[in-house]
This record gives sequence, C-alpha cells and structure tokens, in this order.
Amino acid sequence: MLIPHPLLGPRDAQEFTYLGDASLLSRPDPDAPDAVDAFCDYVFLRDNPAGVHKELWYHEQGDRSWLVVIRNTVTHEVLGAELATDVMRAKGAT
Amino acid sequence: MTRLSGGLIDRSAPLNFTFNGKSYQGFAGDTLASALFANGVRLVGRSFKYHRPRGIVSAGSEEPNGLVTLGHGARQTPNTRATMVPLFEGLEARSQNHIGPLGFDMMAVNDLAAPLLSAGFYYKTFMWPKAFWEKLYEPAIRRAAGLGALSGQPDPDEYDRGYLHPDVLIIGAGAAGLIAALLAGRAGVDVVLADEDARMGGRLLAEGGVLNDTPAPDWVAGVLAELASLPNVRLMPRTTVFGVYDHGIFGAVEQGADPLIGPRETLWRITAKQAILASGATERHIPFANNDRPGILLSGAMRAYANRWAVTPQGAATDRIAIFTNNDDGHRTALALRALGQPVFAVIDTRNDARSLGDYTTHEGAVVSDTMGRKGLRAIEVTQGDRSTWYECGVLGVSGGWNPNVHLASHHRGRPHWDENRLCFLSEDAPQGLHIAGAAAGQGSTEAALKSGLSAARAALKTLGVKVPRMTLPQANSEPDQISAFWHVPSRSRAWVDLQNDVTVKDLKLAHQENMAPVEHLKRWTTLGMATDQGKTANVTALAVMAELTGKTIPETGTTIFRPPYTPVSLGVLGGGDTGVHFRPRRLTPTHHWADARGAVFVEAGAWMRAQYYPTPGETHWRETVDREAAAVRAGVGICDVTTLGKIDVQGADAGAFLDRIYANMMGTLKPGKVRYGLMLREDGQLYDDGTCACLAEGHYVVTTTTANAGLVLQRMEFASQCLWPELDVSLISTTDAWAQIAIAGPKSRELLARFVDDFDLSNDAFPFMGCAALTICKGLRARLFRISFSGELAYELAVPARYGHAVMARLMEEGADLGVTPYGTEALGVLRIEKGHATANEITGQTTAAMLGLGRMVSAKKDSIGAVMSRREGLVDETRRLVGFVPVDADDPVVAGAHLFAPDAPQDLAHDQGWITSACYSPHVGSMIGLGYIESGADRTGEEVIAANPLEGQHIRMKITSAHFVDPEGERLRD
Amino acid sequence: MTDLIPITALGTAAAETTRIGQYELHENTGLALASLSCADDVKPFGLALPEPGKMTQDPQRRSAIWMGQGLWLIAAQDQADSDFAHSLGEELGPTFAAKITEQTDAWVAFDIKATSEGDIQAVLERLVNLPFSATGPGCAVRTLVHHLSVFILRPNRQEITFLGLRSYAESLHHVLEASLRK
Amino acid sequence: MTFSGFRVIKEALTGHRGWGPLWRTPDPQPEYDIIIIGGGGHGLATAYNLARTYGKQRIAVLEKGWLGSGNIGRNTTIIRSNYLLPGNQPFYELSMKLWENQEQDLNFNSMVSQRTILNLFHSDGQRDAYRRRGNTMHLTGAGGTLLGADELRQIAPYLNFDNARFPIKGALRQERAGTARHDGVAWGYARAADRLGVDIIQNCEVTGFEIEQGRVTGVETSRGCIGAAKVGVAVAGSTSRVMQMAGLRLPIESHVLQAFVSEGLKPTVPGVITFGAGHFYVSQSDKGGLVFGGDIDGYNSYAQRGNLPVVEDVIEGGMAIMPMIGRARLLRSWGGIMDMSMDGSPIIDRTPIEGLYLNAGWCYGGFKATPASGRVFAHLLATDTPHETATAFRLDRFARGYVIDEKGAGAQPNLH
Repeated sequence: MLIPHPLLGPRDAQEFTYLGDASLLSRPDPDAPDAVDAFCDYVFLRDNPAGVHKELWYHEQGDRSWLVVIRNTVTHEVLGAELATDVMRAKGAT
Repeated sequence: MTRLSGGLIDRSAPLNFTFNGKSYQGFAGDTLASALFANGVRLVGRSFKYHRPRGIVSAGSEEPNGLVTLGHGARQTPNTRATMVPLFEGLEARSQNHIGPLGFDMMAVNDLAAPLLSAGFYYKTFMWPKAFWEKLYEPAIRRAAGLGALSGQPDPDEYDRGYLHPDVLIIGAGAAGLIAALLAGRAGVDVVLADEDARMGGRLLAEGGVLNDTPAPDWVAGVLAELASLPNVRLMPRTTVFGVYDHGIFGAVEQGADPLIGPRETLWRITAKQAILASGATERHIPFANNDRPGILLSGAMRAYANRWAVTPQGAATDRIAIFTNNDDGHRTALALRALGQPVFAVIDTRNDARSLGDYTTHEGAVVSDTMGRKGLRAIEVTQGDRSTWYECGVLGVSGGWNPNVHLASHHRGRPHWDENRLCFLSEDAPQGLHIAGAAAGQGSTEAALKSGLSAARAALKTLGVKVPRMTLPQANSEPDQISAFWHVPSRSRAWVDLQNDVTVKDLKLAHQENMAPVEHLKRWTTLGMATDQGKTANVTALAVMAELTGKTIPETGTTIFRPPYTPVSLGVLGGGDTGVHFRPRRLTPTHHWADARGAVFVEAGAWMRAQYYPTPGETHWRETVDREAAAVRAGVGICDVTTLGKIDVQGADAGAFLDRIYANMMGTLKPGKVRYGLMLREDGQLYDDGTCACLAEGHYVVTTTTANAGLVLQRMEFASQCLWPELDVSLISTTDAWAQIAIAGPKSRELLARFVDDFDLSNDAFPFMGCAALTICKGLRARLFRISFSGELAYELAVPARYGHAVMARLMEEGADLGVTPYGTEALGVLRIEKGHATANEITGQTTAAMLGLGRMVSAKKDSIGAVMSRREGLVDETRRLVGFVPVDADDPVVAGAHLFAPDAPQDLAHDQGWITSACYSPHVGSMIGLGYIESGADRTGEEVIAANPLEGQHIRMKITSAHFVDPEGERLRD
Repeated sequence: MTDLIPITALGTAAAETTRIGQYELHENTGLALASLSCADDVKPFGLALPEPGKMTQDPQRRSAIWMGQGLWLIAAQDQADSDFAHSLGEELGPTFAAKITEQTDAWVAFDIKATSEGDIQAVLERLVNLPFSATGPGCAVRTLVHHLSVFILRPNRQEITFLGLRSYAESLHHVLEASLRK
Repeated sequence: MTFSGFRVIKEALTGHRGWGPLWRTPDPQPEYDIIIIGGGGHGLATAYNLARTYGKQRIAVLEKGWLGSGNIGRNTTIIRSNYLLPGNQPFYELSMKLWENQEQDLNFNSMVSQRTILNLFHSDGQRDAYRRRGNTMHLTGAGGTLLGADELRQIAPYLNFDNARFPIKGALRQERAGTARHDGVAWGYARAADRLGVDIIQNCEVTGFEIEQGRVTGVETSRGCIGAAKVGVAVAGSTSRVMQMAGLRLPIESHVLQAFVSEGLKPTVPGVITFGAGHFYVSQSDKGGLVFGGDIDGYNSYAQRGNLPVVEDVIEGGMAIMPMIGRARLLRSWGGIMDMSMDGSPIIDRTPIEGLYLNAGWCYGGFKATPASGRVFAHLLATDTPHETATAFRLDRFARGYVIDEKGAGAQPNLH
C-alpha cells in the first residue's frame, strides 16, 4: 500500500506503523463523572466498519508524524490523509 | 532426431545437458523442454496421484506435467518447469515422483487402484482403527504424495531485492506489450517492460506470421532495439510479475541471466502509476479418454516448438501427427507443421461444418475418443457419429480454445465474467490503473493485439497527463477465431481435466453426485486447480463440464479467481537474501569491540548484542564468572555498558507538564539536577515500562526506557504529543545512540569516578543519590553523570559521547586496577537486580499492574496521566498478586523461573495456581539460588512456605517467601 | 582537550574507505550533528531551513536537513570533535538553545561516491523503495533500508550519504557493501 | 450413509454409484428454535453439538456464501493446546481432546494428525516464559516438553543452528499438537449436523435482526425473514458487521491474515514449527505443500487479501530458521479476515440483547478451537450458562478489567 503523506507524498506503507481507529484522537475527559465508562469505550470498542475508515498511521521509519488516513477497508482505497496535529488543531479551533 | 530447420536457436552454440543421468545436446535458445523433444525424450515425469507416465504438454509457464528437479546437492531445485528453463551448459535434470526408474515407477500401482482413489476418498476412510491414521495410513500417503524433494541443506545461492517506480509497467512483451511499450517509450515516460520468457516477443516468436512483410521475429527484434535505445525504458526479460498488490504495487521476480553469476533471482517491488496487462492467453485442452499420454500436447505449444525451437514432439521422425480441435486455431497448427514438411495426417474437428485450411484430412463433427501408448502415444481412436476408427498416431495436438491470462487482474478478488461469444472469461473489474490488452483481453489475432496494446498505452498516457505520440500500426494477421462450445468427450474411461493432480471427468461427476457442485467445494473436494499450475490448464474446462452436469450455464456454475503468485516463486527470493546472521540488523554498544577484545561472551538482547559475561583464564563454567563479577560489584567496583536502555530527550516549555501525563507518578515537580524513577502505563491502566527521568535543566529532561521498549515509548510519546495534547510545547528526540552509558557500581565506585571527573564534587552532600549533572571528565570530555543504582550499591551511570565509550571503558580499567575494577555483563547485572528486587521484562510483561510490583501508590490520583483512569477498574484494583522473593527451603535446591506456585498441600491444578516465579539466579550474596515471582496476596505472606511446581521438568521444590529485596532492603548502601 | 581517543562507528581507529568497482564507500567520521526544534523562522549559520524531504547546504559544507514537523538536523563537516550543539546554541541564542539536542554520536554517516549518476541509481534501486527522483540532489529523506531506518542525503549527482543510527553501523555497512558488490 | 474403508471398496467395485449428497440443500423454514449465523467451522460445530450433545432440534445454520467459505478454509490447519493463561488453556485442551476423537465422532476423516509442535525459543527470557506456559499446559493435562538446543538438533537437524541471527536455544514441544485438514473439518461437521436434521442453508445472507423489547425474535435474510427463539452469531471477521445490525459495538477489529502454501514436496518437515524471533509457522500437508503463515498485515481490512511486505517478512523468517526451503516455491497465498479482539482472546457470551449470543474474537486461533468452540457455544445456547472451560470469555471482561492477554500487548489488536 501507499500512504499519501501530506508533506512527503506517497510513501510505502512499510515505513509506517498502524495504530487503529482515529477515534483514539478523542480521549475522554478524565474528570467527567462517567470517566471510567467513557475510557472503556475509548480504549476497547470500535466501529470496525467494512468501508470508509479513519485511522491512525505513524511514520515511524520516516518523519515520525502521526497521520489520519481515510481508507476503505474493503477495497483498501485511500481517500485522503492529514497530519494528526492538523486534525487536532482544527478540532481545537471549532 | 526431430530437429527441424529454422527456428530461433543458435546452432553455433551447442550445449550439453543430462536428463536422468543420460547426456544430451541442445542449442543456445532452447529450453530444457525443446531440447528434450529434440532428443526424442517424451516421457518426463509421473502424475501426482496415479503416477501415470507423462510428457510435456505446453510451451509455457502453465506446464502441469514437465516438472523436473534441477541440479544436485544444496542447489537441487525441485518442481522446475522444463518449459521455462533456458538450456545452459552442464544443466542437470531429473524426473521426480517415482520409485525406481521413470519408466518403471513402482508407485504406478496407484493407477490400478484408481477406482479406490476417487475424489474425496480419504475423507471417507482410514478412520479405523483409530491409531492407524497417524501410524500407518498417513505416513504412506505422505510418502506417495509430494512432487520433488528438497536437498535438506541450506540454499547456498544469493538473492537480491530492489524497487522500481515506473510511470507505466507493462506485463508481457508480446505484440500488445511491445507496441504499448513503444508508444509509452516514445512518449518519454518511465517504462518497465517485463516478460517471464528469457526472450521477448511472446506468441510472435511462436507464430510464423509477418508484420509489414517482416517476419515476426525480425519485427520483434527491431522494436526491442528501439526500446533498448530509449533511456526511459527498462527491458526486463526473465521477469515474472507474480502479484498485484494495493495502489499499483506489483511483485516481480527476475531470474539471473547466468545460472552461475550474480544473484540467482531478484525480487522487485514495482510501484507503477499505470500498468498494462498484456500477459497473453493459455490454451486449454479437451478431456477425452486417456488424454494424458506423452505425445499429446496443446496444439499451440506444438506450433511454438516447431517455429521457435524447430522441434516436434515426435518419438521418431516418422511418427504421424494429428490435431484435435474445436476451433480454427487447431488448423493453424496443422498448416504450420505441414509447411515444415511434417506428417500431419488428420485434423479431428468437433464442428460439423469444419473445413480443411490446407493439405490434410479433416474429420468434421468428430472427436478423439481414446488413445493407446502407455509411455508415449501410439494410436488414437477417432469417433465420428457412431463410427470409431483407430489410427496409428505418435503426436496429437489438442486445441480447446484459449483462456485469456486474466490472473493478475483478479488478484484483488475481482471476478472475471464469462464471454459467451469468445467462450472465455474476461476481466471485468481489474484493479485501478491496470489496463488489459492483447490476448489477455480476448484480442488474440496479431492485429487485434496490436490495436488493443496501443489503446491501452494511450489510456495509460492520458491518465498520466502525457501527450500521446502518433503511431501507425504494422499490417498483421487479423484472422478471427471461430470456436464452438465443446468441452469434453464423454467416456466410461478416465478423461483428465487436471493433469497434474489427476482430476478426471469422473471425479467431477462424483463431486456433483455428492452435492459438492459449488465451484469452491468442487475444487477442494477433488483438488482440481490446486496443482502447481493453479488450475491454468484445468479450471475453465472443469467449470464447463460441471455446468453441463448441473444443466446450468457456465456463469451460473461459477467463476474462478486467482491468487498470487501468478506462477510459483522461490522462497529464497521472497526471503530477499540476508537470512543468516544478517537476517535482522544488530546493534552494537559503543564498548562492543572493547568487550570483544577482552573475550566477552555476547548475548542477543532484542536488536542489541550485549556482553553477557567476561570469562577470565581458569574459569570453567559461566556461573563461576558471573559469581565473581557480581561479588566484585558488591565488594568493590564493577563497570557495565548500559547504553542499550532507551534515552529520549524531552525539551520545551511544557516538557514537565507533558511528562506528568506520560508517567503515572509526578514528574513535573522534578528539579534540575535530579532524577526520579517513573512508571508508564498503557491507557488500559496496565504497566508497560519503567525507568528514570532526569531533569538536566529547566524544560530539559532525559527519559530512560527499558531496552525492549525504547521504540514503543517514543512512539507513544509522539502519539501523546501530536494526537492528544498538540497544544503542549514539547519536542522529542531519541538520544539512545548518542551516548555511551556506563554503570559504575559498587562501594568503591565513587573512589574510581573521582579519578575521572574534572573539578566535580562527588561527595554525598554535593551529589546525592538520584542526582544528575553535566560535567567533563578526563580533561575536557563532555559527559553526563547520574547517581542511580540498579544493583543496590553506591552506583553511578556515566554517559559520554558514543565514540569515547571504548576509551572510557579502557581508562576505567586502567585507573581502577588497584580498586579491583571488574567489568560485568548482563548475567551479573541480572543477579544484582534480582538480589535487589528490581523488575525487568520478566516481571513487566504487559500483563502486570503497578500494584503487582508493590508500586500501586506511585499511580497518582492527583493528576491525569495515561492509564490513570483505567487503572481504577475492578479487576485491577482487586488484583492481590504481588512481587515477592523466594529462597529454597533446602538451600541446595534450584529455583526455576516459570515454575508455578501452590500451597504445600493443595492439588496442583489451575484452580489452585497462586502465581509463578518470574526470575531466578544463584545469589552469591544469599548463598543459594533465589527467585522473584508473583503470588496471590503476596503482600503479607512473608515467611510462608509454598511449592514451586515445574511439572514440565518434573520438579517440585519447597520455597520460602521472602522480601523481594535480598540485599539492603532499607536502601542504605545506594544512598551512602 | 581530552586525551581520550575516539573510535569510529565501525570500531576502528580511523575511518576506512572501501573501493568496490566504480564505487567508493567511506565512513565520514567528521560530521557534527545537532537537532533543532523550532518554527522555521531562523537561519542557523545563515542556512535557510529546508522544506520537507530536502536539505540545504552552504559553501562551508554545513547543511540543514528536514527531519520532521518543526525539527531539523544541522550538520557540519569536520567538526565532530567540537561541542557542536553548544556552538549551535551560541549561534542561535538562548531562545533556541533549549530546543537543541546533540546528535553527533547518534548517527553514522557512510558516503558512497560513484563515477556516474547511473551508478548511484543502480545502488539506490536495490536499497530504497522510493522513486529515484525523490532522492535527487538536494534531497534528504528518511526511509527504511533492509530493516534499518536511515536518512538518505544527496549532496550532488555522484554522491550519496546514508545516515544511520550509530549502533547499527556494522549492519548498515554490511548492507551497503553487499549491495555494491551485487 | 456411513463412511468406511469397506464402503469405499464396495463403491469402487460398483462405479461409485451409491454415494449420495454429503448434505441436503434445504429451503429455510419460517421458524427455528435456534439459528446459527455463519456456516463456518464454529457455526457448524455449534449446530452439531446442539443437536448431538444437547439434544436440540429445529436448528438452522445460515451461511452467506458456501459452507466453509470463511476462515475454516483459509487457515494454516494447526491444532494445539499450548496456552499460557488459565482463562484460555483449559478451553483449548478441551478442544484438543475433542480433536482426538473427531473422526470417530463425526464418521468423517478430517485427518487430525498429532505430529507435534515445536515453539522455538531464542533467549533465556523466552525459555522462562515457555516454561511458565509449559507448566500451565501440564496443569491441564495437555503435556509438553522443554527441549534444549542439543535435543532439538537431534529432532530437527534442518533448522538453522549454525548461522542464525537469533540462535535457537531450544523449544517448547507439545507432542499432541499437529494439524487437521481444514476443509474436512467443515465438511465433517456439516455432514454430521445435516444427518442430525440441522438445516444448513447456503447463500443466505443475514441482513438484519428482528428485535422486540430487547429480545431477538428472528433474522432478516436475503431469503426472507426467519423466526428464531435464539440466535447465535459465529461469523469471525464479519462479527462487527453483523452485530452492528443489532446495534452493538464490540471490542473487535477485522484484520487480514495471509497464509501460504508451497508446491508439493516429498516429506521434509514432520510437525509444526514456530519461529520465536520472527513471524513464521509452518507444517507440511499430506499433499506435500509447506503450509505457512506469519503475522497479520496489521491494518483493518475486510479484503481477504494482503500485501507484499508481510509476504516478504514471513518468508524471510522461514528462510532464517529453515534455509533449506529456499529452493521450494510459493504456490499460492491468500488472506482471511480475523476477528481480532482487544486482548487477543475470544468472546463466547450472551449479549445485552436477550436471545442473541456471540462467539467471536478468535484472532489467529479460531481453527484449533473449532471443536471446543462448537461445544461451549452450544452449551451456552442450550443452557444459558457458560461452559466450565469458557467462563473467562465474557464480553464485560474488558470494562471490568479481567482481560486475557496472552501477549501482554494491550488493547491494540495488531499486536496480538
């Protein structure tokens, strides 16, 4: 597979380490009253869709950036990739 | 013997080879198959199940019969297609899968027992008596099965790998591929043209046709010359594209040009923006009774042998030749052979309206209904209506039409669809960017192939946004092929569908009778298509026969998809070469060469090589050495390279706040010049790493990780920094390799170190336990000093630039000689830390909690950190197992890591299992073996006796539970 | 100046050069390195900080190499024995000094010189899964070479530098040497 | 019809005219007592056990494609009961005991072959971990031996002892482990279940659940609605897809695992061997092919196919421990979709929806578990209580903190 790195262009997926669903960007509020439940969902439960999936890849053998990649889990087609820092900043901005 | 005139062989270059020990001669340009035919050798092997005598049937990589073992000794290569081996001087080939000589295979008795060996028979029998399956039946089956044999020795050859990134990859250098390469090459894009054959040209080399009045081989030569002159075109003959992977990545294997020079094979990973599949087509046969005899070939293959290699498959030059066909292409073979003066006496054509195209007899509406000749075809029975006649016949060409080679197009599991006009499967949903051209797209005539090659190249260039040059196509044969749907000749005898695996029409019938009709069940029940040709010569025919049996159409019956690899690929090349000591790179510590020179014994620690112990003359057992090293540290001073621990530089205004979230305990409060021990949890609340964190300056920390987790910790810190808290000002970089870190441990360590430091006060007051500093040593070498201890003794870790590790180690030995300074390795390190009750990877397994280490209180409830919330789950809170120490009740008894712990009179089963021993060693300090381990309610069981059970090795040892700290439990020594 | 004597990453007293056919493989022991974490509004030693995947050089053979978002590696030839991170900190002033990490000893640099660009391409296509154009002059890319994480620096057409982790020097040297021999 | 050697001989003499269908092709009835979704190994074994062991009737197995089309037909055929943790090992040992009587129970030769497994180790730490594991095995009667390098060399001289990056220091051996013919397992259960009256309905895809007041009442399928009092789901890699139709999110990711087979070779590897310092396991089939595999590709996938880096990684590992295989050729590779759970261990439990039961999370380990999975899932469906060997496989273990994490890798499926 090729991962379209937003800064470096297409790179072989072998340079990357995969983590999983990009919902891992949304760490729950540790101080909320239902924090344990929220963390259990966050850590363990996954949509695991057959289709479009937002997921986290780490360019471990490259620039060490974390990317949010949008990929179809049935066809493996990659629909886009963003730097996780950009995604987080955009989230913070809204 | 049966060599004709002409052909593309070099008669000035004779080559000697042997087959089954007998010497033969062929020419450069021959394949092993053509050379065998040239020498009249027709019987080359035995089939898989019935051990039927078999000859070569094809001229390409689909060959199901002509599998031989090449070479001998460690270079012995089984299951090699004789059709794909370019002949070379000294080639040695042997037939395989027979007991006794090829002509008198003892296993041929299986053929007589054929009625017993029907499809799926083994699922129905060998069940009684129970023990006999493994002891008797299965060993017998295993011996009989298999094809060739491995040598059992390591493969001595070199392999290589590489990466290409063309704009356009063209697979197959026949008419379509060549013209596509020419267009793309002229357009100036980067082109790779790969073909499995040693000689490019595809079927153009096998047909006797002309292009623009130029003989096809000459036209090919002209195109290749132009392509070779273009710097942007790379020609790769002998290169099989075997797999299509995601996003335009292809796997390809290039055979070495010379069997004796350079890598035997090279694995290429080709990342192409566009690709053209011009892989041609594979001819199919028509099952009829006893259709598997040597001398029965695919008709197109016969044409290739005659035109390209100037041979025929005759046993003797007088052998008469016939063709059995359901289409026009069979007639082309008859014509070609007649043109070469060969004794073609008949074409048997299933079509009632068939006409001769030349000077031979055509039996229209007829079939070949049986054959004779066990080791080589002697006669055929032709049936026309209800009249059957036997004819003397030495060679039979069979043409059942052509299957486009859509294999690569279905590697993404796209299913080919049935084309009722062309009577073949064509690819419908090929992977993105893959254009199909030529016979692979059902465009079989030369003219059609050229046209479709050109249009595929145009499409590829357009997608690339490149201007398409003008090109005129050469004039070429455009005869359309007429074909009729005729799939097999019904018979009461066996008619082979899958030649290698011995699947016959009868087996298909039986599968149908047993409700194994869905195509995937059919294949698995009968082993159809599971042979080395992956069904290339059998699957479509079988589908058609099954359709007939079920009364369905072929599309209703199913389709067939193909999986990588296109043709079998050697494991040697897929392994990529370096699989011995260079299988994985290794990391050497900065003092490796120093230790090596001192005779250290090394041990693998993950990627690292570490000094395990340093034997000295007179020591006869490693324990002797390790005891000495450990004792030296307890009594004097020892030095040990600890560079392998991961080091991460953490800098930035928010570095402290960041580390508070990374570590379970407080870290942000750490003052410059101080070091603190820390625990890292996963977000699920489990402990996964521990180490120290040193604050070198305001906003500048060095995090130390365990050797094993150095990469993982950095990855998770990057995740925290980029994905969880990007607002924090923090930057991370690994410095593991930058510093040689040397532990100087023991009561005399301060004294030794004092001789090194430049103007630095090492006194306990000025530089207490858990202090750190940047300083210089040995007159100006920059260094860092940490007062931390893994051994429990007064100890330091000294870091110097890695280049100087070697020199510092040597200097420490020199300067400390009077103090008895002793280098120690990982074994002694292990002893010292077990004696002190420090955890390592044996204890921190990813299944443990901070509480299990007795460090539950370190997980701060006052702040958020990774894993803090989840560490409060019921299962983690209720965990009662704790790390404790063990000594054997009888001091002479061993303590063994991996033993399970039981109350003395409890039954030894899982229900009563209380824990296990994690680490064990002989402790010179205690004077017996000792262990660490986790045991239920371990916090308050000191003094209790338990059984360490190791039934695996027949041990049951009485143990006493102690504190995990065997040495200086109050920690006075390290603060001294 | 200390009287301790350093060794090369390969464990020898002095850097060695291996000649294989048209290639020359040499350990560059003089390269001083320091990482710099900052927004790209500084010019260490007057060097413009490069774009992703690139490096910049000055006539004094100092260079800046892009490592990652907001992170550069600053390199200087023949200064391995200086306190390079310190000099860089002096140069940039206190605001940036806290974002500099000494890296000289973290890496090993192997230079390969060839007689033609084609020879360089022949080596790279057997080692590196990147288009040749991505490793053209002025490029600095980090990627995987036979399980090793390396920077590939391309100062000019006939030269290439492999920057690998120092502890892996022996393995990287083996990979490069074996590849040149093939 | 009972299968036997005598029967084969009789049929051989009479032209095989007497063999009938291995199973029927029934149309779905409007209603069943129990529906099992998934006609793979686990689903078929469950149906067989419900009928045979628990005396249940009116059972249907619904299969989206052809029976045995999922992971039961896509694995590397290894059976073993050599687990570390008490939550797992008794279950896998039950499975091994059932394998040992498989042929006789089912009257179908699925070629269970106890050829032994050797788990190689390469360091003292690994040896200690294997000793701990071997002792867990002994505590459940699974047997096992710890071999040193010298003993191992006697048994497997073709392993790379002399030129290895990670020297082989020994192996944990389980003599009773081995292989079974994967398709044969599916067919054996299908035929046996069919003979007990179970309706196996192929080409019948479940498209939804009928749930009333928190209780399942049936399923919607491509062949219409089918009522059922209880529904058991055993669909491996499709678990999330199917359970999502019941509104459930699970601690599961779907990943592709590739498997490989070489061309046929004369017997060369007698048992199963796993590499301890790379990703490679291998056995040789009765047909002579080396059947091998390694790690999952590592990214979420439903594609049933993998990519080249893993192919290379697996075969590098193979060449590293067994350099004699260099001149064997890879014949075929394929991919299966693994239901990777968050702790690497399975889930066999009731769900928050009454009457809906889940059997999932098998990761790499589903094949060897087939007989026991069928037994304990049937037990759960029949009795509403977990089988004694499967009490740890609960769905709430994640939230409560009782994970069964053999590798200690945490909640990241691609590390299990």
